[in-house]
Amino acid sequence: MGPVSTPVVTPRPPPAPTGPELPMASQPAVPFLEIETLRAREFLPAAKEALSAMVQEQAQGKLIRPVFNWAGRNSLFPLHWGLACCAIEFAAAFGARWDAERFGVLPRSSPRQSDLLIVNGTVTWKVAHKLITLYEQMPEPKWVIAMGNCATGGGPFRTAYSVVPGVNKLVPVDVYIAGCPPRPEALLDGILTLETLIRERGE
Amino acid sequence: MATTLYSVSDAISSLLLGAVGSIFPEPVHGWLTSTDVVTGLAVLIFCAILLVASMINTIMLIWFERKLLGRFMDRRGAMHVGYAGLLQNFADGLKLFRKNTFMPREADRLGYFTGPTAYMVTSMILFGILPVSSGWNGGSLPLSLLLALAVFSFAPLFIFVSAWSSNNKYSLLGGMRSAAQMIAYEVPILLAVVAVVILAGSFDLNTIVLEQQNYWFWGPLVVALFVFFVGMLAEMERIPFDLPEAEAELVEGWNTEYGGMLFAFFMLADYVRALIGSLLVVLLFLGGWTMPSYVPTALTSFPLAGIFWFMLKTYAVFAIFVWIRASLPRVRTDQLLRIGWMRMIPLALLSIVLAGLVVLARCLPVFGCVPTLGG
Amino acid sequence: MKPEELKDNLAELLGPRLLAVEPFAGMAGRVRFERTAALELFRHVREVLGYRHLSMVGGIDWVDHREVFYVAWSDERKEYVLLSTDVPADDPHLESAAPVWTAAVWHEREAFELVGILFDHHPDLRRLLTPEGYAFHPLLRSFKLHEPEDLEVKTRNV
Amino acid sequence: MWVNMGPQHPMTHGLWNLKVRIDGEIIVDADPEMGYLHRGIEKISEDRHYNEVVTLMDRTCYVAGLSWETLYITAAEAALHIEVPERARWIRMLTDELQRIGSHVMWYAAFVQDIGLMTPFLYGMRDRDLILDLFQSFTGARMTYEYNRVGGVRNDLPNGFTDRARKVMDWLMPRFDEYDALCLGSDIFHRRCDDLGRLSATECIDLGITGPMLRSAGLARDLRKDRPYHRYDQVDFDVATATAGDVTARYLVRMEELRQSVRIVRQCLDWLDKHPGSVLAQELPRWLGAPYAPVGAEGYLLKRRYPSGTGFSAVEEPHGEAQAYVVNTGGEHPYRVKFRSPVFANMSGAKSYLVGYHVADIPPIMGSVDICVGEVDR
Repeated sequence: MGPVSTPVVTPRPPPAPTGPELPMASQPAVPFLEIETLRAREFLPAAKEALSAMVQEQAQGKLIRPVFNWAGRNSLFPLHWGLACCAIEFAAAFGARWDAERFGVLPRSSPRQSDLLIVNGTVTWKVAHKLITLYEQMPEPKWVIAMGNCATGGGPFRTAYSVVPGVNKLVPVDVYIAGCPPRPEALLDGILTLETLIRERGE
Repeated sequence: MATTLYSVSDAISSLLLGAVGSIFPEPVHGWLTSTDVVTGLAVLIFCAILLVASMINTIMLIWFERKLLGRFMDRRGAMHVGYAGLLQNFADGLKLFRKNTFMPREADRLGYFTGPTAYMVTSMILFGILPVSSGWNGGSLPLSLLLALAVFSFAPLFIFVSAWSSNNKYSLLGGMRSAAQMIAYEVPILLAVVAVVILAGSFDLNTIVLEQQNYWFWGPLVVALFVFFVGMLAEMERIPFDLPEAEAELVEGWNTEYGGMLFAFFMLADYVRALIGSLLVVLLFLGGWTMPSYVPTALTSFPLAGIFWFMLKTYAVFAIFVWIRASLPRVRTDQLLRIGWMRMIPLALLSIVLAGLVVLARCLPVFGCVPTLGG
Repeated sequence: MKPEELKDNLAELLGPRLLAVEPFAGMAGRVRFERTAALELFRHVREVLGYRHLSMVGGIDWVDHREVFYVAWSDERKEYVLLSTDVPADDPHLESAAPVWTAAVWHEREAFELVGILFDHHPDLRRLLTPEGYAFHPLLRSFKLHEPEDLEVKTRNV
Repeated sequence: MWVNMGPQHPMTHGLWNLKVRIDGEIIVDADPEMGYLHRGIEKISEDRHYNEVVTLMDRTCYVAGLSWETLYITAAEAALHIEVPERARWIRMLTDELQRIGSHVMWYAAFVQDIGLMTPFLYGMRDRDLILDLFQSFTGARMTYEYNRVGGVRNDLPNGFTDRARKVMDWLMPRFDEYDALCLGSDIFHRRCDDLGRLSATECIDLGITGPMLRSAGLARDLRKDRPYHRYDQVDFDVATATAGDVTARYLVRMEELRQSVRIVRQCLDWLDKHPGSVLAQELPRWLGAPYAPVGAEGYLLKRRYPSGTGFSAVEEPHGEAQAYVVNTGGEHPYRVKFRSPVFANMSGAKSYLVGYHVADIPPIMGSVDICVGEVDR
């Protein structure tokens, strides 16, 4: 998966064919009282229909979901941990010059409270199972950013005996950031890319 | 005669019930418009208004702190969600709302879920007790100050319950620290409040504020203000005393194992308590919604002027809390307890003596007034 | 201290077990000794010559044998000394320097796990850097790194 | 009760695990567990050309990359018998000292966070960025520079660099006073850090502890003075020491070193202004000398034979005394590269300076060690 993979948008099904429309004049004249009773009678089914349509839309994620999607993508709490060199740039991104908090990115120390795992550095086999544990401790929905070449594919330590060649062998990765280490701008760009991705996927 | 929030909701409910009742025949109509039903509905409406207002205020307080902290740190804080990040905390809250709810393995289900909820609820109850402006409160409670402090001190229990039941060593340590700290600082806070009560002659927060129309209590009771302020810092677990959540050693303290909505409860309740603490400081020492007489009347007589000045003072007090947070390191548990028991309590006792002296001094002919002990 | 002085000093202590003292750039000298003399030499170097600060313990795999070297610093002389000995590859035992220099504990643990030197009478000879139960000594010449293209094939199915 | 602090813990500043046994809030035993960042740098180095190992050095200690580059490269030059131009030596000294400033400021930022001060962390990061900007102007990177080469440095300093560096130094000096005001000016800081993690000079020597930790115990041991490398014998500076051996003393030593480093940097800049010249030895074989030769180009991968030799170097790195041991058997790769990490030794004594203190004291004590896990695990 590339850094910014545009999700496959399933085409909307064409509108169901409706029957031939009756011309206005051919509609039978209905007495006033009948209309009243008809309306009263049809209120419940109509309401039911409208409600079920709403429920259906909700199920498709069109009513509340955009709101939560907006909330989710605008307040990504990354897990506060540092693996290696990239962790220093990760910290610099929260410094005064870049200030990632502008985008609502606020590191939390506990995996329970974070929803973004930024793998900022070389992952060794010794830490691999801890990384998986941390990932599993994070509540859904959660995302992973592989920051830097080491997390992406082992980087300069790819051939080493103790290094996991790419964190995608352990956890599903959403965004890869190239660089060794990536500059803080690149990290911010990666986070914004993830926000775009979340919006496009409609998560 | 100021319009109280309570009377507003009373008017709304009687209007509503009168309108609904008018289409019904007599027995129903009479029942609907009877005082009891109207009052019941009025209380509900009142609570709803209060809840919304206080929640918005709390969330604004979080925004205020984040922006202010950012400024202290040479950066800007939340910027891109809403204008100047105003919507940032709403986004945070909604996001936490949709995170999935979970429970760590071998955590105690009852404590794990009831702890944060009770913490949140007991913190929110306080909004119903504190008056906001002259006449703007739920009802006149003669002992509202005592009630407020009693409800305020529920928190360590629920923190400890949730910390214990989340089956984590950091949580447990944080919970124990939190309980010890809050109990230790309950005492000086209560003693400092006694000084205020002596001077005001009442436990009613309304009366305490009215007593301050001539002079605010922070002047004669500066020692009590100091004790109360420090005690509130400890009760709110803010930075020199934020050991229970000490990020460096106890990951996130007692809420380490909490995520999603339960964590949002903790977070929100913390700031509710911060807001309540600032409100209490303003009510007890800074004259509540009253302004000194040299302030032009135009500035104190516009609609809702009382609330405006009250909230302004509250936010100013909170800004001092944030300032302290930005510039002080954290103390250690034993030092904190030593400060609490060995420095704060003697100071609080001293402040009681000072309050007594002030009351006596008011008898002097130069001041031309009589002591108002006991109203 | 000149290498010759060092040699004279150590020769009377170790006798034939002192193999050589070579000059070494930036150091007092490179002392080559038999491994049986290890503890005696360490004590002498620390207590008598005053090299109280152990800086580094390392191992080198020369395929047929393994070399262990110690670097120590003296605050009085303001210089380093390098002590080096050979152990056979099939019997890589050496007396631990931990009783003499406390600092040697972790350094020797590292030399044990990376080069496979077995330090006798070491207080705590566990693996330090590699995971528990890791069976290899990675800095041996026989331990080969992955080729990048091998890696591609190997990990694709993980 | 055994408590695992790490590998993901705000205190660790990296990947390691401190196992502490606590009795109430008192520490009774401690055992650091390392190796979560063991990348086998020493092994990979055996498969690389001498110049290519420099890339690994930046990543070995990611807060003091240039110090480690010079450490390795001086050992490699000794092993390959290569002389370095004078200007390159001065540039290396300049970069070492700039790196020391950067590293100490980074340490300050991390340390104050450990004791609960939030604001100075941001100040530290802000000031460190200025140093990184300087590095960026002549190496092109913020953290991983690849600037040193066998036989000198890759390129000369750009025009106007010295003036810019002087400006940064002028700006930094008052900032150090500001740091002091934020820490030493606070009574709580003294309550937290005085008499904490106490070590005597003898204990330090026994445990192999070097650097600011040793100097804070009263021993004025600094390789820059005791065993001058680069051109430290030609600059004027004092060795910062303190006597208490506790966390506050370590803080004081590092702050004083910052000021001394600024002093050295200024002298280096003055010298460099007056002495232009070559920065890379001219008589190098092509595979060592050509910095931009593409892989596979003629001469680059040729199996050159070089007279075998063993190189040793020791530098006073920001964290302490680092050493490199490079064995050259005449091949194109080093036969064995061995490093001595100062933090490795400083960490090995963790038990002796942790036991007896409170759990809340762990972050300031371990923070005062200035941990860089990259160089411990390598």
